[in-house]
Amino acid sequence: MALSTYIDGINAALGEEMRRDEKVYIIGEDVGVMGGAFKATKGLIEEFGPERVIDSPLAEGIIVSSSIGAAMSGMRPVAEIQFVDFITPAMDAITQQAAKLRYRSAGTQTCPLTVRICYGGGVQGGLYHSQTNTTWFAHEPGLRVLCPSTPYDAKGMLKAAIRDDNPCLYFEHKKLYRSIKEEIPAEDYLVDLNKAAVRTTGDDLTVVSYGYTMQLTLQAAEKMKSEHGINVECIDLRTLNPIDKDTILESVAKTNRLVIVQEDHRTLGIGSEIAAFVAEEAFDCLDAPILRVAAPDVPSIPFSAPLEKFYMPSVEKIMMAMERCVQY
Amino acid sequence: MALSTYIDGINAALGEEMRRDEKVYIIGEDVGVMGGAFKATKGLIEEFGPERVIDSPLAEGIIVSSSIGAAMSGMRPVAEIQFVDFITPAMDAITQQAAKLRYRSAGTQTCPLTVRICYGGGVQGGLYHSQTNTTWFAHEPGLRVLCPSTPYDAKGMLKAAIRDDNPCLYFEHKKLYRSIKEEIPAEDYLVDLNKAAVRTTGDDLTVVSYGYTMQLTLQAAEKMKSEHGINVECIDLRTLNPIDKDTILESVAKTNRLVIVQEDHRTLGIGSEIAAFVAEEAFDCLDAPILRVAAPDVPSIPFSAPLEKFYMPSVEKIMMAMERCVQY
Amino acid sequence: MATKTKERPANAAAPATKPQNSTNGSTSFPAEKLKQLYTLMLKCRTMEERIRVLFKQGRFSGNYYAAVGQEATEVGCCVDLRPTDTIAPSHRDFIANLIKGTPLNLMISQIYARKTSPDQGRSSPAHCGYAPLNIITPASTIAAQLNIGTGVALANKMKKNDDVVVAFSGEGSTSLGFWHEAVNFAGVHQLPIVYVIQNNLWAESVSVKLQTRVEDLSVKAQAYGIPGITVDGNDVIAVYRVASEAILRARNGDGPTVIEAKTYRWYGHSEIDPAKYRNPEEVEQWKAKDPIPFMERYLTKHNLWNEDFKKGIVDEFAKEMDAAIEFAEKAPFPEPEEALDHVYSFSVRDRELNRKTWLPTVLK
Amino acid sequence: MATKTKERPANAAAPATKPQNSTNGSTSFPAEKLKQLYTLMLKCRTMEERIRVLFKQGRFSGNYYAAVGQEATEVGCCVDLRPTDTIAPSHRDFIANLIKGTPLNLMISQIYARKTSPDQGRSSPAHCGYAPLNIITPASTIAAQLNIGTGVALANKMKKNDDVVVAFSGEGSTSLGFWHEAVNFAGVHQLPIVYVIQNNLWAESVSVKLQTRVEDLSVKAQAYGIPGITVDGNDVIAVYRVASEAILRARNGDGPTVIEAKTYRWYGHSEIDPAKYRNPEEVEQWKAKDPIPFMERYLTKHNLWNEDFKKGIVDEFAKEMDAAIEFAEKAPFPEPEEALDHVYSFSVRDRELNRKTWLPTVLK
Ligand SMILES: Cc1ncc(C[n+]2csc(CCOP(=O)(O)OP(=O)(O)O)c2C)c(N)n1
Ligand SMILES: Cc1ncc(C[n+]2csc(CCOP(=O)(O)OP(=O)(O)O)c2C)c(N)n1
Ligand SMILES: [Mg+2]
Ligand SMILES: [Mg+2]
Repeated sequence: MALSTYIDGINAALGEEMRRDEKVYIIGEDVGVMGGAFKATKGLIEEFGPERVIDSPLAEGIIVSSSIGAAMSGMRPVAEIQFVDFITPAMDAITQQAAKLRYRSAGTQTCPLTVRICYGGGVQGGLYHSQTNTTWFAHEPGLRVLCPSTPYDAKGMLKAAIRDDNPCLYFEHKKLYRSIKEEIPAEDYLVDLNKAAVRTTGDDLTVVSYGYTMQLTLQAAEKMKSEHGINVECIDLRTLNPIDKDTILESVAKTNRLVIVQEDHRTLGIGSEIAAFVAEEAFDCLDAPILRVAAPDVPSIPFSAPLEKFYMPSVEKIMMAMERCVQY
Repeated sequence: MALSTYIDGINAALGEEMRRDEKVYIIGEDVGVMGGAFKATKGLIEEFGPERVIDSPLAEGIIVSSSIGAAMSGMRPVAEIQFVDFITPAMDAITQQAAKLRYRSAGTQTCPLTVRICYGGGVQGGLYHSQTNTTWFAHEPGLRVLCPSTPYDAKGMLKAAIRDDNPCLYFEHKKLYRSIKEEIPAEDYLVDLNKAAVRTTGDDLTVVSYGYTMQLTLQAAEKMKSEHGINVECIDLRTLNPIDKDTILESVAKTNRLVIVQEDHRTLGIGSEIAAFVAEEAFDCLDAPILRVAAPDVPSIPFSAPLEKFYMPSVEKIMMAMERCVQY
Repeated sequence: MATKTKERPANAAAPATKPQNSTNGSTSFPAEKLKQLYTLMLKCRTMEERIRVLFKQGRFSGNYYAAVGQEATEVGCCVDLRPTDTIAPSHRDFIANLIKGTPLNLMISQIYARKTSPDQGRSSPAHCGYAPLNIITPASTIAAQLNIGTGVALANKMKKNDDVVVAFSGEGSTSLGFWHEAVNFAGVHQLPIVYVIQNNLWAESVSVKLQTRVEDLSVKAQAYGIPGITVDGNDVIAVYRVASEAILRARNGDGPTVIEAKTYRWYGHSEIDPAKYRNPEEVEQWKAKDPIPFMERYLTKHNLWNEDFKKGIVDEFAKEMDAAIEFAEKAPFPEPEEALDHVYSFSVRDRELNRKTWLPTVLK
Repeated sequence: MATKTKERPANAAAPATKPQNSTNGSTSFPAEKLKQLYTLMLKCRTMEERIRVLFKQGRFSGNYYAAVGQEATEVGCCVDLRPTDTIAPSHRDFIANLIKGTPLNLMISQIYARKTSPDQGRSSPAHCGYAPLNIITPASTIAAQLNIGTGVALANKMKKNDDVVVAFSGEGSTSLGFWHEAVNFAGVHQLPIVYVIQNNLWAESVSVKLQTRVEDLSVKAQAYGIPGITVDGNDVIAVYRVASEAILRARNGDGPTVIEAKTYRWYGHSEIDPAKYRNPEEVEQWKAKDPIPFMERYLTKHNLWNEDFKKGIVDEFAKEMDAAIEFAEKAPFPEPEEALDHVYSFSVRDRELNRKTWLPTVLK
């Protein structure tokens, strides 16, 4: 066991899977000689050569659509989208082709590809290097939308995605890449892509989050316990599509209170769906309104420091919501 | 007053606004010599010529992005997307440019354009001529997302959109084009784009819908009254972004019960947001779970008749939900 | 560089002035191949005219996009493909299935949206694929099939096999960004793929003059440094020769080719389009260039054709069509709940049908 | 047709062998114009080198994308633009603002993300627009500015004025579908726009060889039936002549032009990129082709330059920079709640701040 960062986990997963299966290859902008904008593919072109680590032209559409065709033909592509802010040229490839190929061919044609997508704010990336945009894809049946919050999951979920027979969009938060370290097994392991994870157990309140805000949520829960003696059950969604409803419903049945924390702005973020199915399927369990900690409904994260700080969720904002929900 | 169809309303709105303001022009595929795939622009190229009714190349991206630039320069473009299933090439133009231009330029650059978009199923259009896809845009602050359900609104909302200073996506359901007729004023009138409409008042239950399913909802409400003596308050959302929350919250405060009807599949359809803010802002008013009548979570509407019927919402399905909600 | 490859007269001037046709170019083909080309065109024509009648009779719902008039291009490009080669078709290429060998019963089941169709009734009638023969089930998104096909070509190259991809599109499709990203990528990586532009002058109601300012669309290949050639799309021998050269180049690892086949769509964009926007004279001129009589005259010159030969083909194929139509009309529709299948590699029926709470979609 | 316009040696062969530079082409320009071209390049260089120092000193956050080495292209294309002409810039074109006349205080405020910047601190430092001079505030989406610029050109044509648009992109941008849809549309409608490709050989870490198979990117104009020309992007006089011809053509209603300017990005893609992927010799070769000394030699030949002349320009502009930096550093940041402004034509502050229920975003 070695102490690893989130990006170490990604890099290890890619190397291990490429060694295990020669059908696995990487394609994206700057993934080769530069080893990726964030160095997620560092060292891979040296080991596997430019045939399996392809520095693509500047065209997200063909990065993903060529991967669909290759996956259809038995390859296991891992495409990289440098920033989710620039995924729009691949919108047709992802939502109309990858998500629908299996369905439209009655299962006779499939595309088991993985798309690694860097998302998230809080690093002064500004309007076009901070976006989330998960809703566009969490809304599309046929796609798996994954979002690990720990180095352990970063490795185990990426390996599982590469071996999964469905098109997987794997969202990685740029602020998580090097901010947390944990011991993760050097050997082969997979994470079940169908299951959310209960990170802390508690009876007073259920809080659901994912990705970067999961870490903020855990810090807030910690403080709620030490400062107010409130026990929060923290659920890490891990998979945004299809959602593991049962884990959330069981927890709410126990705590009767739900807060959802998302970095995305409020309207139609993943929190909307979670609130909706809980209000539909567990209404009787609820003792308080379902609160959402979210960014304000503005077009993107503005650059200037005070504006970004105002926009982003924080431990304080999350604690406010937790308090308000338990006090209700 | 003349008896008009929904598409008559659209055609009239376009003609009137082009006569009123020479800066208004139309661009899209087949909008000129053919008068549009559904004849929404019939007769306009004859009256206004090919300079103001532009048969564009087969490229949704430039249809919308050129309209953004033209709108920035003072024109009032009305772009047409033949089927929302094919809007993906314009994803960047709509979500990254139109939605964010005002914000990123601190209001110094704006693009008051209107995009007419044909959506919806139930006419055996199959996987790629039946989609809804409103969520991609209802999730984007900076955009107005409009969806009229009557001939009166079709005309009044389109005219208002063309004069509005924000980028407006105007969704028109292909099944509404000729299926309903109503008397609408021949003269100039506008519909307030910020307000939902209460179509029927009632104390037992609030039902929110929009577009084609609004008509099904009204039929269901009618039957609930005649067959079960249940009074349903039917709210026509009309604008999916930004949502008129107050009208919905006030109604739920009165009826204490809410059903949402959408043609879109369940996960992260507009119903998710409505359920979420009601469960957050009107929790104490609720006497029953918030139910959503929606399509199943599958990638699109399959073509074969029995499959499509299974997929689509219907008066029967809506009545089942209404009964269940009031009986709860 | 584009200009240096001898295969491409498609510099801005050449193809316009000197389009490839069967009278130029030396290659001559065996009699059996010539007959095969003719026979396939005739079957395609017979099938589509029959399908059009079935539609007018209201015997199937939805819509259909006939390639009548364009058979020479489809046949010339697909006749020699191997089962392991891939075809990336669009809405206009239903007949490519017949040429490559998709069983007729399955094709007509597609028209009838029955459980027995290759996609079990999910796609609309003209959007037919067939996995066993590597024909991609198309989306309706124009040009998108080119990009998926390009990925298949990338896989072929990576697997170091010599399979190729033939990707069809219309001239209208060349205006889309998809087209550009696909061909550019194939150029950079010298992929084994042939992009066939069927320039039938119209994209629904929009003239090619409003799609692009160039006369010959094969010129576009120059933007990607690959060979481009314009060919008479109603001359099956010319198309066959040009396509064979391009396919051979692809098999040999010498990269992609853009072929523009100048042809014409006889009928409306679809069966519900009266095509009033076209000049009737234009239609008549092109019908006079019908690829089938054109080939009959050529075969006759070489004593390879007579009325009986034709009658034999038509009569036999008509019987096959009758049988396939009967098969399809008797075949069952899919069960309603099948709408919930093939969403993921795992079933979602339980998830969708056995919710803890009330669910309208269980209703039949 | 492309090939018929004399302005474009850019058929596949020509420009490679004979790129446009100040030694060919007859036109000679007035001394004042030559001095102006030089002066502007020098100011751009001085400004960007100063900004790079400020970044290294940590005096502003975010990032910066220097066009150092590419000044000849930006100056040659923008120097004569009218206030009513539009520039569609990308991340690399901050200096286009200086050339067109955006007040320096506002530009440096942009670098510092202050309330006094043209966008009040919303966009990142290098993404600068200025409405009064019709400089579009760019998104980061590569090539998207070309498409919006194309729409501005369409509006100019509709309004029957003779304003033009200059749209900048790098060579990497030409791989995107956006690029294709924009230039094709401008070709069909003969819009008053000039697409300037700054081919600096690299797109972040990706070599132009991996973007396209063509040598000279102006060849791509042939796909759209419009003039394309490749020019030495480090020769300000050559760029000025070629750009002036293209701009004049646009003003006269004779349609769009694609200009490829072959140039080089001296530093990393951004200030945080060490650019280890490049061969140091390549960098040195290109620094030897620095457009500024190149122009100094030319001016000297015509007795238009000496050290004092240069020193005068540098010293005066350095003072302007000092003042602008002081202005920006003293300028206020926007108030946190301003993040809620300019979402729609109406305010959403009430909606976001005065919810009926608890709202975390009110928290500072
Ligand atoms: C992206 C997209 N936009 C619009 C459409 C609607 N549409 C279907 S076919 C067609 C015309 C296609 O023209 P062309 O590429 O020339 O092919 P042809 O029909 O002539 O064979 C259009 C506009 C679509 N299917 N996809
Ligand atoms: C659509 C999109 N994809 C990726 C990026 C990330 N990115 C920013 S600049 C750049 C390279 C641009 O290269 P080029 O067009 O040659 O311009 P240059 O930086 O050389 O001036 C990339 C990949 C982006 N901004 N937009
Ligand atoms: Mg066509
Ligand atoms: Mg570059």
